Amino acid sequence: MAKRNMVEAINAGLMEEMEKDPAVMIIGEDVGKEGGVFRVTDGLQAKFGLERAVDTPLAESGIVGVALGLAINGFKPVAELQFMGFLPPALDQILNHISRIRNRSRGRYTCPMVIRMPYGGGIHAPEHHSESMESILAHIPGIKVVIPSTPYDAKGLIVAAIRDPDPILFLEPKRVYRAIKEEVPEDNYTVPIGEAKVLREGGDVTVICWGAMVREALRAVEMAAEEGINAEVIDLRAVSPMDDNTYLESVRKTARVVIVHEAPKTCGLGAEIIARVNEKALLSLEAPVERVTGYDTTFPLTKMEQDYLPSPERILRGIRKVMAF
Amino acid sequence: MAKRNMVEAINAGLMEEMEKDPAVMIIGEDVGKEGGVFRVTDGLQAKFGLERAVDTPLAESGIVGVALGLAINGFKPVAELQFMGFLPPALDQILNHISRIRNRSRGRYTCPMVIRMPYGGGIHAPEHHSESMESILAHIPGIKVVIPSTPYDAKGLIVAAIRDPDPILFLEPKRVYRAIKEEVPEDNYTVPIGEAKVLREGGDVTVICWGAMVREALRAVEMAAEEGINAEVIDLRAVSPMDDNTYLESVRKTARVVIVHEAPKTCGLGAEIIARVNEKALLSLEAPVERVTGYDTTFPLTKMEQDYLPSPERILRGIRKVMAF
Amino acid sequence: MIETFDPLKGEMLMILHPDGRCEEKLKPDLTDETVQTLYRRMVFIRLADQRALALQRQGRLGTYAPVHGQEAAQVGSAYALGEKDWVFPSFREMGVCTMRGVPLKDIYLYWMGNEMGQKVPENVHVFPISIPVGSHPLHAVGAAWAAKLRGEKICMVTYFGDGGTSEGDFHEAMNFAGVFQTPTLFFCQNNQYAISVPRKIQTAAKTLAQKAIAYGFHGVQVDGNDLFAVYAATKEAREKALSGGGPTMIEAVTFRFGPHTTADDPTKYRTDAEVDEWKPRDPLLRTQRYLKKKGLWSEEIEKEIKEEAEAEITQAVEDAEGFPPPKPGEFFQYTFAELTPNLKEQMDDFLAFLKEKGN
Amino acid sequence: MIETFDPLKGEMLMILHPDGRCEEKLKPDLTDETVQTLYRRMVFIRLADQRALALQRQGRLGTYAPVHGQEAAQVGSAYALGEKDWVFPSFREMGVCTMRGVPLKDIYLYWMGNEMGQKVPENVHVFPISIPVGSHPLHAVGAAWAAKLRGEKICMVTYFGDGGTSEGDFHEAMNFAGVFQTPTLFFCQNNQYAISVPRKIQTAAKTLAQKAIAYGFHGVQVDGNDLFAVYAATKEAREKALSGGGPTMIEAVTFRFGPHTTADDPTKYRTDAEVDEWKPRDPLLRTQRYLKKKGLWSEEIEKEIKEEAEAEITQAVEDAEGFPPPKPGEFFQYTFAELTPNLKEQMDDFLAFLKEKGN
Ligand SMILES: Cc1ncc(C[n+]2csc(CCOP(=O)(O)OP(=O)(O)O)c2C)c(N)n1
Ligand SMILES: Cc1ncc(C[n+]2csc(CCOP(=O)(O)OP(=O)(O)O)c2C)c(N)n1
Ligand SMILES: [Mg+2]
Ligand SMILES: [Mg+2]
Repeated sequence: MAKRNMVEAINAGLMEEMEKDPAVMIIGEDVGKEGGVFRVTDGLQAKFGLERAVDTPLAESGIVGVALGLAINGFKPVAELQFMGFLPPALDQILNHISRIRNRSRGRYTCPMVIRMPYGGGIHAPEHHSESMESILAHIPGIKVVIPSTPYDAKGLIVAAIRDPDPILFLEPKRVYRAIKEEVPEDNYTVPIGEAKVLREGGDVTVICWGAMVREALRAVEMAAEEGINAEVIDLRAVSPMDDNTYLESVRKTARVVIVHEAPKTCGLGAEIIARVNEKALLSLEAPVERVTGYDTTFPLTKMEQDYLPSPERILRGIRKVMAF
Repeated sequence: MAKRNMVEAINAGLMEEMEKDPAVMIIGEDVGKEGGVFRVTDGLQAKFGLERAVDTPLAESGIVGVALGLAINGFKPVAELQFMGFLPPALDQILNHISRIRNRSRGRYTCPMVIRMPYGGGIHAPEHHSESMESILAHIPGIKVVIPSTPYDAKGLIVAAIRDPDPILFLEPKRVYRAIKEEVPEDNYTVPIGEAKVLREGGDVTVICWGAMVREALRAVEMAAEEGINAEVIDLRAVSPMDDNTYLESVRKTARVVIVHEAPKTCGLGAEIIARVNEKALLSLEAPVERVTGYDTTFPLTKMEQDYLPSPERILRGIRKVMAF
Repeated sequence: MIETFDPLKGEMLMILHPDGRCEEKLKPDLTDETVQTLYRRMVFIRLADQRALALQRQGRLGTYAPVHGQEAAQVGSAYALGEKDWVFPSFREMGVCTMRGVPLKDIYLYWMGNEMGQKVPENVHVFPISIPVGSHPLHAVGAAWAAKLRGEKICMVTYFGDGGTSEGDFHEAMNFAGVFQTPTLFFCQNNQYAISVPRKIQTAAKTLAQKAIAYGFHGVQVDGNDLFAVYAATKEAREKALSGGGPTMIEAVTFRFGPHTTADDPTKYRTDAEVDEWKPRDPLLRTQRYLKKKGLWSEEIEKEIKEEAEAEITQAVEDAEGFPPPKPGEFFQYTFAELTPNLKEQMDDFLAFLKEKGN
Repeated sequence: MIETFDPLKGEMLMILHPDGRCEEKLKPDLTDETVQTLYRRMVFIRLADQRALALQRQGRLGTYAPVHGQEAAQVGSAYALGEKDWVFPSFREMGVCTMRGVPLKDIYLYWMGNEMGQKVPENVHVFPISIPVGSHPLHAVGAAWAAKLRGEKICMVTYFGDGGTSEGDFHEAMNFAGVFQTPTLFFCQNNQYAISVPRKIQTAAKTLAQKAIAYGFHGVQVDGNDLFAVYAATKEAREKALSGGGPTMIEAVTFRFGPHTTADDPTKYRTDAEVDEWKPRDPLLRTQRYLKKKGLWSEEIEKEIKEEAEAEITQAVEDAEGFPPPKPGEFFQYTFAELTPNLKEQMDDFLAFLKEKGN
């Protein structure tokens, strides 16, 4: 079994599904010859031809709107948006159409498609290249929102996403793209969409995270361990639908929760998790749930990027806070 | 003092500000000759001419993007989007530009402008005419989001919004447009942005609401009163920035909270309020906060609209639930 | 033919003149019998439209966007299509939709506020109505691309209005269609208004047809109240698409006689005189005159056509009104292929609430 | 002049030929002295560009989008503007921005990751860089509209690339400009690529200039490596705008010699041969040849120009690197005119965290 990074893992997943199913098709800006600016679609055009890995005009709404048309007529498009910062031009198609075709036609038409995009900060990028907007997507009925944090999950989840009968937004933590390598099976496998994963068991506090924040949380938790705090770490892996049971079970055990996300705090996904904890496990709580998140400002440029992003230190501080309450 | 409905009240506020300040300008689809499909801008073109109440091409991104250009160059545009369902095409301009101009230019350019739109359900409208997306907007740094629930507030808030130095999204509960009349002063006055209002005092439970849900909540609370439950009702009036103190104070008193909104439950604004209650008043709570909201589905057409919307009965049920906990 | 009428020169295809006279050289291959049938459909659509307005006034149907005045544009274009072609309508295409096999009952049902009205029969290739203006042409381009990739000889037609051409998505759709040479037909019904906004505020371009130049393919202006011109242009554009010639844009110049929707009051923004000016160009009148010249129209025939139509319409109303109301919680069922745990929980809570209420 | 070069006929304005020969009849009113000055600016821009690349490789500057090859398009157009005109750049306009008075120091500072680099001096009318492609022309239209409403005789120029023409917002901007006849100049640098995507995949239109036809105004293709043609077309378009003639689109046909950005590897998608083909059309070479013919260029002069430029550039680098780092929490300060209570709380918490960390 080869060690692969997340870019290679997603690439392998795409490759395998394209081999198995001639309906699977890649479209987006620079996804063809270039293989994507992060090389996630590298080699697909060379292998499957110009008609199955297609460079499009520079127009995000066009890309996903045309993908809808492909999806209702027998194809399984995997559309790439170059950065999540360029998702907003496509939001109308996603929110007003892609998510609603099944409902609007009472099941006569369906829209099985995947919209992939790198998201999140930490790579010293220009404006609009560091955004996290998963909570906006999680608020939209009719789409699923998947976020892998490891190469293994990334491959299994992209394969599952392609096979899913409904539209999936697939958010790739670009900071993780080449940062970790792990064993990724050559076989074709899936990771179920909507199942969180307990990455580390612990009885003192539950740390809920996803995407690039998983590594930061794990680091923080290691530091906490040195202070004698035994944290449980849960990687959501999908933020819509959310696997409530996994984290609620943990919360009932630990009674203390820290949620970590890069997105701005207000109306971020952390709020929804707190709301669900409140609804289903309030009496278990022994401290207010702590949110360690991005701030309610524009994501800053390089000089202040590290100030904005939740760091292991900031997460540790959150852990200490809920422990001390 | 004349009794006015909300349409008339906003119209009066626009009229007064246009009189006082030649930089104030109305743009949008059908806002000119027609006076808006809900007649909110009625008479403005007749009074101020073709250059100050301007019908535009049918393009939401264009409308708000051009408004940005007007705003940075000395005008104070009040742009209308015809329904909140047609906000998404404009989201890129709002999220990636309008909200960021001050930050991006470090204050060299600013973007004082208002984007008005009717929102919410209850008028038996076709698809895309009933949506509530305030939590998406509240998640965006750099814009303020104001929602009046009465004619009086509507006038005072639109005037305050026009004078505000920052971009404001002004959401008008269309179901309330002509449903209530109340005394609205002829004078020019403002209602401060970011101040909630306690509409009814009570010691048993806090009901937090905004927009069209205020009336539904007040009805529910009356029914609750018959059961001996004395509810406090808080109208947020702005969902960004939120007036935390007002509701937190109430929560500390009542220990029980029901939040009502039309938007889908998941990642709705209710979640954020719960998160803040959790952070700042957890120990005061004697029951999980209850959310009475729209469901996580597409807003249905007329036949099922009433099933979707929080009704006084559903809110009462929520109140009973938190009381019984 | 399309390429010979240059919109930049202000040329517009017209075959059947308002007085019923026909440019024989340009006349398409429609038998008089077919013209009779198409005329019947136009009358049917006009009456079904009127019925919808009446039902709306009686509170039996919600907001409705009438076709009145655009019957030739809709019937002529829809008739030119092949059985397997798909249609991507906006909200004003009752004419197109019924022509393509959507039961009138379903259309009424939809405007009565029941989503089931958009579950078209399996053999009908009409995509659900798109309310967001200008956004659905992209879907037609994608679906057409899919057909092309599979080598199917079909074409996808998208209908939109003059207002629709201003949206960014219209641009992106036209551009993608040009780049991927998809068999897409962009059928614009320029009915002179987008609600209250007149055509000239929509764009400074003299014609909408010339917008196709921006995307490297042909656009043509046709008299949209001329059944023959609409049919001929659509047919040619379709054949071009099927033979790999890529997309075409047709601007059908027409007029909306009625209100924008039942919620609209057109006297706010246009004069009676303006409406009167268009009356002689009424698409039904024109076809009637043509048929009359051929001895195929008379007051009696008209009466019979109308009676037949009214009967069909009445049946559709009955069927729509007799359609069972949605089952409690139906609106949860179509969000995903399967209910998520969260939705299941919400639905159960909703059903419990109904039960408590005693429903 | 603009109206005489019809993009539909494949006509492109060229005045200064690659070999330095000049179409005297079309030559704009630039003195040789001015041409010398503009040549100096082009050299300066090329060297400042190279410096940015070098700094990036040394880790002293972040991702950067080089101008290399587009100097004439940027210098010629920027020079044609009036002092009070505004510019709305995309991310590749270091040349335009420095021409319009943005200190090179600020540009470096920005790409070094400090937002302060976009706080341009009060007397400079350059809008902050727009990274989202195709979205900023709308801002130029709005600002131009404002100027028009106030009766100011100025014009607003927006710069974007070939890729930018595919976005919906480009369409909406062009359309609004046409409808409101705003004094806006749409300056498209068609450098043949949008990252890896070649111009022909961007649109099926033969020229980008012809896109203006869709909006009822003129578009013209100019040789973008020809300083004179760019200047002449921009000047004419500007004058037209100032005299109430509305918007114009200029397509400057040019070539990006370097990578898309410092993060890009162009060998992935284009051959050396293709790059070599464009080399003889280098905008600097061409102007140099012109000047040489006039006896105003020599190796010595070139050396002197370069030395002077390098000194200025070195100073800019020093100033940028010497610029004080942002104050802790600076990024909270510009979200609103005043901190909201929520932001104040977040900032205080952030500062407390720094303190705990011991910073
Ligand atoms: C994106 C969007 N914006 C606004 C509306 C509201 N609206 C409904 S129809 C209409 C005018 C449409 O005009 P046109 O495209 O000419 O079609 P017509 O109604 O004339 O058939 C408007 C503004 C909408 N449905 N979608
Ligand atoms: C809306 C949007 N989508 C995608 C990107 C990523 N991106 C940055 S530059 C670029 C290509 C731009 O090409 P073009 O408009 O021709 O300008 P050039 O880079 O050639 O100057 C892309 C796709 C972006 N910045 N904005
Ligand atoms: Mg119209
Ligand atoms: Mg380019």
